[in-house]
Amino acid sequence: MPDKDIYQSHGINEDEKKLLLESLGREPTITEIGIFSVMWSEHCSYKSSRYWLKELHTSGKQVIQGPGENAGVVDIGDNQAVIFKMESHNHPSFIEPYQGAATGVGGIMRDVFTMGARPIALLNSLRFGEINHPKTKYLLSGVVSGIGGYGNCVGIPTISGETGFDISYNGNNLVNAMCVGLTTHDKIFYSKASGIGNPVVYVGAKTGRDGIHGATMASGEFDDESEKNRPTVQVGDPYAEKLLLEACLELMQEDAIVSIQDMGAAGLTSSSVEMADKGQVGIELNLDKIPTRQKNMTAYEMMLSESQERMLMVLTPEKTQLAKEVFEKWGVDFEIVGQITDTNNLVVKHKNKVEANIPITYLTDSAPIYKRDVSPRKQKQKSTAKINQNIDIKDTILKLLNSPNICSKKWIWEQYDRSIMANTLNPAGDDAGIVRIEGTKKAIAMSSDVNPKYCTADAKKGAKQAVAECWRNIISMGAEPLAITNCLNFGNPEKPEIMYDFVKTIEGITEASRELNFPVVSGNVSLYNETNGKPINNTPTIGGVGLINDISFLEKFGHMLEGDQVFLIGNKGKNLSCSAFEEVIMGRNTEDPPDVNLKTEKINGEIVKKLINDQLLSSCHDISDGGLIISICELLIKSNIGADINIANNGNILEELFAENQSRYIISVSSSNQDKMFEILNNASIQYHHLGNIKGNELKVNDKIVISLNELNEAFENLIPELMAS
Amino acid sequence: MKARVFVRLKSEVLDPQGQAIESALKNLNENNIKNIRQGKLIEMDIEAKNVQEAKKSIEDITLKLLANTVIEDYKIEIE
Amino acid sequence: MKARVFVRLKSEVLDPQGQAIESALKNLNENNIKNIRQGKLIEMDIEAKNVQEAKKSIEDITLKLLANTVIEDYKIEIE
Amino acid sequence: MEISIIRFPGTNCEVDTYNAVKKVLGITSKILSCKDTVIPKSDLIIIPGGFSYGDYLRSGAIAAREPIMSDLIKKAKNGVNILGICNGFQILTECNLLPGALLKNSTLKFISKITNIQITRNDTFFSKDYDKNQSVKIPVAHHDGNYFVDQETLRAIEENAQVAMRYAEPINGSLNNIAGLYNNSFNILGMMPHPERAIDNQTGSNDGIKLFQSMLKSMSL
Ligand SMILES: Nc1ncnc2c1ncn2[C@@H]1O[C@H](COP(=O)(O)OP(=O)(O)O)[C@@H](O)[C@H]1O
Ligand SMILES: [Mg+2]
Repeated sequence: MPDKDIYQSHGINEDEKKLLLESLGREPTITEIGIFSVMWSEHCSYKSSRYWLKELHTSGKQVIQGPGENAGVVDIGDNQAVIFKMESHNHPSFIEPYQGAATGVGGIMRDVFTMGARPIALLNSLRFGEINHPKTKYLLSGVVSGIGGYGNCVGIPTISGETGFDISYNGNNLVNAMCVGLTTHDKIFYSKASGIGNPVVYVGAKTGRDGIHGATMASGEFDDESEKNRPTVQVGDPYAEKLLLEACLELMQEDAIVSIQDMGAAGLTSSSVEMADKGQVGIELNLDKIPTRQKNMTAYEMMLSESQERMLMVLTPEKTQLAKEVFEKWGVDFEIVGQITDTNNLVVKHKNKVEANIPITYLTDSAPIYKRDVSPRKQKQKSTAKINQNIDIKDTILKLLNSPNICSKKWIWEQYDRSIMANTLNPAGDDAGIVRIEGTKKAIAMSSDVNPKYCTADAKKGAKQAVAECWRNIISMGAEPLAITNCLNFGNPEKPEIMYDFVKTIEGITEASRELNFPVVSGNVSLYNETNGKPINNTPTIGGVGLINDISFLEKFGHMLEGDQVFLIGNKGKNLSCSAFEEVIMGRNTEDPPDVNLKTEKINGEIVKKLINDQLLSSCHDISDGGLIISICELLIKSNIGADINIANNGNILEELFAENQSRYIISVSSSNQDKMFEILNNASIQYHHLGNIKGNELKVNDKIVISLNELNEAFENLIPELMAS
Repeated sequence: MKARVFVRLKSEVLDPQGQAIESALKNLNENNIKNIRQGKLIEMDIEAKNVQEAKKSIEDITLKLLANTVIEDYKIEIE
Repeated sequence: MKARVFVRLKSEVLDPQGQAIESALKNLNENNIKNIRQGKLIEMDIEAKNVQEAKKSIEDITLKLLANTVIEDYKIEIE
Repeated sequence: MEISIIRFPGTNCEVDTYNAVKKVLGITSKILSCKDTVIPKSDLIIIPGGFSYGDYLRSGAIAAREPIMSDLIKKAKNGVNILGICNGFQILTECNLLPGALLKNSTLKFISKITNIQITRNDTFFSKDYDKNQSVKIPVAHHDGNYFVDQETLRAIEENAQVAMRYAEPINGSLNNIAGLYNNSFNILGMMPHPERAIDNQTGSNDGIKLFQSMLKSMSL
């Protein structure tokens, strides 16, 4: 019989233990304790966040499936749909960067193809500690090659992402991976099980003792030796994933699958429980049939294993033989391991013994939910450092371009296969990645964004800004923003200040996504990102997807051209608080990030999108980190051309150049298109300002500040390669 | 002195490479070979006063650089 | 029987992995270690009547699959 | 015109290659499984890119020992034209249809980018439509593209003008910047760049079209 400590070592607290015993009305078996512990864990039950996540804005006429399934589904017309989600793999990537990141990519891909979509693009959002921290180089290099190693091998292009550095991640880096897939409306697969007596089928890699978190005492059979050998980080096998992907998609062409669910966290347990729960049925598993990698695995181990590249399906009996043939053809294990029952219980049998028999609602509906205490953080002391108005502007621009959060991430994205599938339309480095849809004029634009500095200074403003920036990045490529996914990375939710920020974050996301008609269709929460009591910056990553209906405009869009006129869409910059300028140049962080006026955001964005789609613009880039001048520099570097920029002398030039006010874009337009553009801008009565024109091979600001393209390039490109070569 | 470090995945960790080799050998009708595991062999020259010292040095760099003991074991041999 | 095959790049083939380790060691101020080469260690169980036979078998599969002799040398050890 | 594309488990460019052949040449090719033992009569056999068998052990090594390969080798000796792209190139060296080997990139990193490639000659089955020494843009995406061969063979390859294409600048440590290579009877081409991803300016370049057109022209002769 399990002893007292066993609950504790399974992360089940006293109240939860009482609830467990009361529900069950008897002593649980060790396997049952394991099952409860994972189903009631933060990871599976979202016990700290579920109460608040309900608040999110999740509807819209484009939404086919919102949160609650493996991934969100959005209509893109012509009977087609995109399926996407983002997920974190933070902790594993910290202790084994290559495998942790690789399996993160593998996991999110399965979430997408389990719903019937062929993955068409991958994105990733990464945060590391300070760039000079001794571990950063090792983590960055391992994580990036892990992400590439997995995605490249399966053959899905990695087309966009973001990478940031900050001291708060020194002991806790973040790896958020996003996958976008494509399918048709009639080929969307859900996890809801049905059909009493239908076979439950296991496909994919064999089960090993991977990631079983229970303590040693969980099973008498563990000794020190086996403990030592038990992997806490899984090794990914992208080759196995590729075969699993092809086999699943092939079977999905037949009417064989009733329901399907990938085995993610808590593997067999959560997949079987979720399928049965959604269908309000029971499920019975016979563990003797589970393909295993190691000998003598116990029921406890099999139920809790987190081995990768596995799926669980409910099939129609008539098509089971056919399904077997498909999987065998692809060389993928296929085993009938159980059946759907009418008991509403999860029943687990192993070696003629019932190892678990639990009413499924105990594991799902009755799982604990916490409405944890919230209280706002004490405002940090305002920094009193004064801005030196006589600062050297050229030097400032170069320093910003050469700073970790703004500099080029080429060293990273050159390791990701971008051109495979032959549909990626833009080179890396744009605001959003674009993938064309074979056989149509359509394309999907994708971006992932968050500014953790803003989100930590003011959780609600920061969250609004993250949604808005993602929206803006999609607009900047001329696409119609459709919907978002998210990954909410926070510290310990039992701390009221963190929970407060979490709640404010949800408010911010909700407000912005409602106003911008950019609903949340999937997401993920990662809590307890702390080391020695020091939490990470709040990092609610937003991943967005947009639709381009006709890609023709792209042919003449994307570069600033000789003779173009440059304009700012939006207000002049006013506020340096929380900006990159403050951080990089002044070494201070204040607590007042720019607010987003969602009305302005929407109007500006829609007009910019119209200008692009009417083929009036040569280029467009939103203004974010570093402000207006950095945005111009990025476009000049990309276009390999210079510009003559004039900033009116009556304003505050530092604010105009470096402030990060929101809802703004830099655009360039040929002289012949100018009048048409003015007409549209004036009709919409939105703010815009002429800034200068494109020419030569240097950036000139107010004739006084002159920076050659070479200098811009070197500042922008060299930081990470130099770090990695050192 | 010459030294070699063997770095291998822990016995319970999935070894996709070993698996792939094993099934390739099956296809080549080699059925008497089993449990293939692929690891790394790192060879080097080391200057040290004695074997003891060399071993210590190498253990040091193995933990720092060559092996991640979350998933790997290692063994050091000095000639 | 247990067998291991060491597969290493021939000495005339550049070994960037070994070099990378070496320069990482320099950064850690480990200057007494040199000439690092990284190779593969392939371990397996083999059924055979005797060491002779095992060796032959393994040499066979090494030439067939485990090593590419255009770039690699190999060595077989049987316990 | 019969074109066969061989798929191994882990191959991931067979569809892109199939689509390119279809779009550029209007030919519907056959995708074969490597478990087949015979390749149907073909004017051209393509081994596309990917990670056959996960590229475990060595890239291309396990694929090179598949049943279908003996027929491929036979056909190669009989003069059937064979194009190996990326992993296909690696497989062709592993089964000794092409000399040398493809080592890990000297950078030890995967490289994905559009590269400048120089096409050395325009008088082969694969290159008729290019200009001599034409410079083209074609994407590469590989981890093991660092061509190596012993000095003596290298000299022979160069003397025999078997180098099909070179990188304009070093990217991966390849000897003599070799990006693509013919066998000594010029019916086999192995290349690291991906021509099937360069058939459309929308995706960055259409410089790969001429490779496909050259092959069609040669087949029609
Ligand atoms: N980890 C990454 N993976 C892929 N692309 C990345 C990654 N990090 C940055 N990028 C790319 O670098 C460019 C600049 O990133 P970022 O500054 O975050 O763009 P933005 O400010 O437009 O959101 C983008 O094209 C982005 O896709
Ligand atoms: Mg942007």
